[in-house]
Amino acid sequence: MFEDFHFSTILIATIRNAPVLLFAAFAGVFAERSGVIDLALEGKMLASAFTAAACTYATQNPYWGVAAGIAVSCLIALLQAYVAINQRGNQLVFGIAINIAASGLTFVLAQYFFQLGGRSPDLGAARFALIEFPFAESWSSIPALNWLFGQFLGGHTILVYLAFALIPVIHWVINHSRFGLRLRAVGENPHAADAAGINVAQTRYMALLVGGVLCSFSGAYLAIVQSGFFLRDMSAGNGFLALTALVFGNWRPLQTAAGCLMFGFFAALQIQMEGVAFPGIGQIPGSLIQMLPYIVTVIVLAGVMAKSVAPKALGTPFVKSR
Amino acid sequence: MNSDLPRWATNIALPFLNLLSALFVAAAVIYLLGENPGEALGILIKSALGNAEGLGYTLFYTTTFVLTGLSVSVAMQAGLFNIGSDGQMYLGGLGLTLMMLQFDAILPAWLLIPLAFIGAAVFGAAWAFLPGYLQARRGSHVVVTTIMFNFIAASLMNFIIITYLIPAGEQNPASRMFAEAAWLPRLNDWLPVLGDTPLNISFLVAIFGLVIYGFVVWRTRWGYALRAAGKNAHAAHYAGISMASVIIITMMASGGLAGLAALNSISGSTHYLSLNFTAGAGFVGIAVALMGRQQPIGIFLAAALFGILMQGGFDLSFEKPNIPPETFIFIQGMIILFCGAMENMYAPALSRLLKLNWRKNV
Amino acid sequence: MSNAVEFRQISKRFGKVVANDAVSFAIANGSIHGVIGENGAGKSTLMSILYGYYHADSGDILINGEVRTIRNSHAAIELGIGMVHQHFMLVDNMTVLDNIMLGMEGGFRLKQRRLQIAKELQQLCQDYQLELKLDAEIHTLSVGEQQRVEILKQLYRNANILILDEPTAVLTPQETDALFAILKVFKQQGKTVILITHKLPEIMAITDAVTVMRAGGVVASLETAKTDKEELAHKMVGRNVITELPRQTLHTGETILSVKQLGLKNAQGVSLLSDINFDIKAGEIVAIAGVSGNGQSELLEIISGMCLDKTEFITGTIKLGDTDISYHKPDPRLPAKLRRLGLGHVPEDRLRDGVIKDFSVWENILLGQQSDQIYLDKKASIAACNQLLEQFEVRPLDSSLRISQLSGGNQQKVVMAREIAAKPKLLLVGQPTRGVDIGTIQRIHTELLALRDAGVAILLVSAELEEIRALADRILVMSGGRITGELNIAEYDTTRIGLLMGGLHK
Amino acid sequence: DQPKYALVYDAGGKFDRSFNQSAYEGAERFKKDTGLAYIDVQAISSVQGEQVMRNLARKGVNLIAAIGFTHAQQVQMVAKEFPKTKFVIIDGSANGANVSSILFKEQEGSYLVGVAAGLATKTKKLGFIGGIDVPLIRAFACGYVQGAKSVDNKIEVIQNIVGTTASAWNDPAKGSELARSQMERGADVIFPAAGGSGMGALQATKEKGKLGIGVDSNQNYLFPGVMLTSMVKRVDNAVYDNFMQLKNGTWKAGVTNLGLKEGGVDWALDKDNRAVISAEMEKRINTAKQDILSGKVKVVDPREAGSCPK
Ligand SMILES: Nc1ncnc2c1ncn2[C@@H]1O[C@H](COP(=O)(O)OP(=O)(O)OP(=O)(O)O)[C@@H](O)[C@H]1O
Ligand SMILES: Nc1ncnc2c1ncn2[C@@H]1O[C@H](COP(=O)(O)OP(=O)(O)OP(=O)(O)O)[C@@H](O)[C@H]1O
Ligand SMILES: [Mg+2]
Ligand SMILES: [Mg+2]
Repeated sequence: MFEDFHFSTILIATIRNAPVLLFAAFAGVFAERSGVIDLALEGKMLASAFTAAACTYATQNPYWGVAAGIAVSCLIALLQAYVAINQRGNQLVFGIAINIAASGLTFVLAQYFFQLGGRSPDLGAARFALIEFPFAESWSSIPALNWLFGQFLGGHTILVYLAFALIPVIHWVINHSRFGLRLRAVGENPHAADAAGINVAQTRYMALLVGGVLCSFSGAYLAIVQSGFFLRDMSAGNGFLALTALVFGNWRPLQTAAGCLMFGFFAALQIQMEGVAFPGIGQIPGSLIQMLPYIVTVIVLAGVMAKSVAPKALGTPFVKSR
Repeated sequence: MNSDLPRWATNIALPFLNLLSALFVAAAVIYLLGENPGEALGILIKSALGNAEGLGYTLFYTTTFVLTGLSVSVAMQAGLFNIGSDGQMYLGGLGLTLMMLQFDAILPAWLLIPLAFIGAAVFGAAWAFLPGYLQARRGSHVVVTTIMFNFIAASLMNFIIITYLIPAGEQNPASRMFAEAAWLPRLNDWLPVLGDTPLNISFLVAIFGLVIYGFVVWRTRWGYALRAAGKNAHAAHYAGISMASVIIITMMASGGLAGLAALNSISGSTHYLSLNFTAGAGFVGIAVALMGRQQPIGIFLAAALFGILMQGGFDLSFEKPNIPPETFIFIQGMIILFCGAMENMYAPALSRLLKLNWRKNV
Repeated sequence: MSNAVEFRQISKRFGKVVANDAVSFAIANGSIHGVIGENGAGKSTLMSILYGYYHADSGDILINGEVRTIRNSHAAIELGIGMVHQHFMLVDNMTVLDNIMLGMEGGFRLKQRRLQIAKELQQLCQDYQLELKLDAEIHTLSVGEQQRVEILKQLYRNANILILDEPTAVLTPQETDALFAILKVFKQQGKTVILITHKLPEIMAITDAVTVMRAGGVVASLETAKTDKEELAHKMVGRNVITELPRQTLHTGETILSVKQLGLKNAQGVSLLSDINFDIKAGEIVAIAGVSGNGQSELLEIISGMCLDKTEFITGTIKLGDTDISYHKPDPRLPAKLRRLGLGHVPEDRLRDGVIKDFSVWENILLGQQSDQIYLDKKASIAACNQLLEQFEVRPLDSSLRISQLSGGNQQKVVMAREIAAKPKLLLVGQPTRGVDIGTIQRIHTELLALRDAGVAILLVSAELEEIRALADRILVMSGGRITGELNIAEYDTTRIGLLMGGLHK
Repeated sequence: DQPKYALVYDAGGKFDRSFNQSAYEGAERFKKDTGLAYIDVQAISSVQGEQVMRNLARKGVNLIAAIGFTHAQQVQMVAKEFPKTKFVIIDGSANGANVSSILFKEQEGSYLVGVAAGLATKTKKLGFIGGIDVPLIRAFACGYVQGAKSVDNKIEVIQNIVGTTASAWNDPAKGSELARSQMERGADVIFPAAGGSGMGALQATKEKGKLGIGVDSNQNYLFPGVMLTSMVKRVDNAVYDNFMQLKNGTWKAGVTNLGLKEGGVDWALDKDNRAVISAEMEKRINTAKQDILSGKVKVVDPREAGSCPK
């Protein structure tokens, strides 16, 4: 049975799968630690995926695509901030509304511009280059090192490295920077933060904007790196999975990242479980194997990580009064 | 919030203004697509409400959304955000299908229909039990577990339908069709003007459900316990209300209601179980519950709004090929945004306007 | 002496409610200035305006003689104004240090600042004799310690004008003394203190001047030395207040509550309660005195059946009348069962446990009694509720209001009314008058005494020795989870109780 | 006057680059050849499908072609109500004197591309990616495996499905990931039958310089030079023929199974994959085709056999 699994492949796939979730989950960390529930990750991801693909196609330059994705995702984040902070609207409703609207509008626009059934044209060569280690060649004679530098660590696009580089950065920003301190205070007890002279609204706006930027990378990664085109509804539930990782990780950056990697890992493992004969069970049907990451999540949430604690002010609009 | 506004303003004027804003955005998109928004709206309204058959379809969709909306609302009353109604509805469909496949040849209609009810409700409730149990006993976030259970339901149903339910030699991943005895009576049996619409007695079930819901939640001790647990867990504890059992029972009730939604789609319309038959109705239920503020009348109106969009939008895209059906998904989103998340946008302006008027009169 | 703060014709409305009505008075530099008034008189609102939290509809605020607009709390802080709010403004899951540096970080990176600020804070702690662990998270601290954090925060911010809104409501006498000692040092350094309180002895003890507010306006501004408690009380409520309520002679009946060898350990095996033995007879009030955090809350929690998470660590027996109500495994429905056996419970934390803020008053009257019938008859419930509200003089008398629209004092009256209306045999009462004004306190005390005379056994837990003195027939003093002494009301002696509270057996 | 025609697509919609689009192209060709117009509409759910077919029948449309198996039961129901209207169900079967059911022998076309893949592979490992685990997709997979094994019994086919919900057809990232995983495990020819997700898979094979196989319509043009071939399923012909037969008065009800012999399925060879298919390969694929046509080789259909031979 074990010879059926290629663990090196699983590890590489984990790295490749993770950025979509990492970026979105980090966006969630910022929004939710500041006290705003972000159910709109899915919608922002989809909107930026479309924009990134469309602009990359139009300019034949992926960087412009990413920039346009950031712009759109941030516009949605601004609207979200306006609704959550100024309007004191229901944040859950906003998220659901944006997800639905993005799913519809991206299709309509894609169809309007490209007439390809909600698809964008292929981006062809206008994609990110794979980054190879300059010294990788010299190791290529040693298989283990060749694998390590050529496939495991090297040979990914810039967004992959960015996603992983962000893990410590975001941990530091949340826990060891002024912005992070204020963010946490605002999400935990906005009245206390306000009394300490902190502008609650401004802090939340900032948090959502940072989240907007991060989430747009997720969409860009889906469209430009992973697929090479936009397709309707291509976010395929990844925004919700990212939220799950966030709850799983207790709203902390490092644990959340671990959650994302876990999802990536099980997704990769699941791919290889199809067609493998397990001793005593035999082959498990493909449709049942699809459950694996979700069942693992439920088990982990129920067993190891019972009682995750959300930021206290999460979801409640801030009104100045006791 | 806007307690200085009269009731008619908060209950009628504001929602109306919000709906208007959403329609305005929709009109802009339709205009950009090269069609006349006014004409489009006319077609939409006419086909959804303007004739008996259209109305029948609108109410048919409304029925499903009322039931999933109730499912989400019940859970919300207890402070639980059940995102899993879709999966619970899916499983409810399995429950009633298994019952029907087993008995539709041997039992008469008056037994089959209650059996379908029980099958749908029990399976829906059972699928919601585990997330409820895990929340109550292990503190696992019900939001996350129900999302997971939706995915798990999809896999499980895929497996069951493909492996056990497809009749030999068939292409369509669906069960066989039930015998006619297992079909829910359609309302056009009594109201022939409805034409060939699948509107069936589950519409009455949904209306009855709304009434029961309103009564149980606001006028019985269970409803009291439910709301108390949802608003303040400490006080519920102080009052001797078992949070754990409230959570588990509420989730099961929620799942049962979602399961019943399958009744309308399957027993009332298609008469067979097919892959992904819920078509996201459980998620529309979330929007319905939120927009309807978990109040019976609100749930009905919100469900009807989505029913109108579903029916009218479909006809509109049929008549105007420039407007793809997905446009209405976008419009749905806009309506939820304006009527649900930005519901108070016009409150300050309206109250200023009213005050101005009032001063003039004085 | 110049004025640190002067209010000129400050008015503020919330909708139809006039919270402040042309308030004018001045606070001298370097003084401790008391502000008193009934619940809802407008004290907190006025201070919130001074702290930039609300904006006055009209009127001016002068700081050190200059008219200033205080747009937000940030502006207030810049002007040297600090405020310790009625409800502490601390972030529960952050450390003391982080809470204090919040808003004063001085740069994007926290690490070095943290070290630097910690040093400065240690110095301040020494100067003011404050004892605090800077790396402790707030939720692990007692209320008194949390208040010290608030004060340290203001000290660190170099506040020259310090506002304290009901700072002693949740403090023990010792903690209050410690606080006042700090305030005196403050004053010596030429800083100004504004102190809001409902406790007249405190006003007399520490303030230089006092302003009395009623119904949004100023009734009088007086020099403390030239007035007395009676005059202040009279001005506050607009009538004479009897400070000593008459008490009938004690007639005890059979034993209602009997607690034997009660003990409780936490999951780590640390003893929270041990060796608790006492009886309460029908018709007597037994009070438990003690610095909060010495096991009183746990005791109430166990007797009321609300202990859920550590039941396996409970030992001993409790009897209510003849029924053994000891429990060693969790039963979430126990509180309701005990109620049926004749137990009433006014919880210590009424906002958390006693009421559901989003429910109407009549629905809150059903809390705990909800399981008596299947169908909730709204009309009948409202009628019954209105009767109770009338009896307990709850204002406003409208049972369909959300209870959060009532002031804390009135909420407390609702809870009290509910528990008394159930005709209990045993009433557990935790901190019944915390943050409640004099008029209401009197009302609540009168009701408790009437209940006692009607033959109800009452267990009172209070941090107010004055309250215990006014109500109790017997006093049990708790310290470190044990009963360290018992005395009759005839033997009442503040010093002795204080020593027992400190855990010193004699 | 002239008969009226209509097409009802399923949830994929008319530009899905797959069988809906193929049907659309057939209808367009008919329109071009005859100058006759047709109505087309997309039904997202089976309830809508029923509603729209009934509306079309009432409007006096003479031939309604429903694309995709999800419409099967609805066609049967509506056909009974409108005995004068003719119905075509593609990819599914329905009973009725006025219903023509068109089924394809996907396994036969897949067998041929399996042979091509078996000849092209150097690693003796192939990949197959299905959208959802349904009988139709199993037929694709089964034919592919049989074809490959006919070249060399030692060839291994790694199989994956994308998912279990409707989004499984629209998840190119997952499709791409599956293809990568298969390639990392040694597969060098990949055959995705997964709608939009398959596009992601083909993209990934192109990036890695491996070979992909198109599905449903001739997709060789997508990535010329790295597309081995396509398994074409002539839905366009089926639609075109049915429309034509009605026009000429030769339309007949009944079940039609379109296999290699009927020109319903085939493999594609054109300028875009000419360079990849050597003459030797071409000859062997065509031999396989002849063997099927002559009945020498019988390709097992798992939908009939109940399972796929190991
Ligand atoms: N946020 C608010 N919204 C509406 N009205 C308010 C608000 N805050 C205060 N009020 C009104 O202002 C009045 C004064 O309230 P305030 O809190 O200043 O009283 P207080 O003197 O501090 O009372 P307490 O002794 O209970 O603390 C109240 O009676 C109330 O009617
Ligand atoms: N949101 C609100 N809307 C209307 N009135 C309010 C609101 N919040 C508070 N009030 C009013 O404020 C008054 C006092 O409220 P406040 O919050 O000061 O009470 P509190 O300080 O908790 O009371 P206490 O001093 O008795 O503990 C009440 O009479 C209540 O009617
Ligand atoms: Mg106050
Ligand atoms: Mg107060």
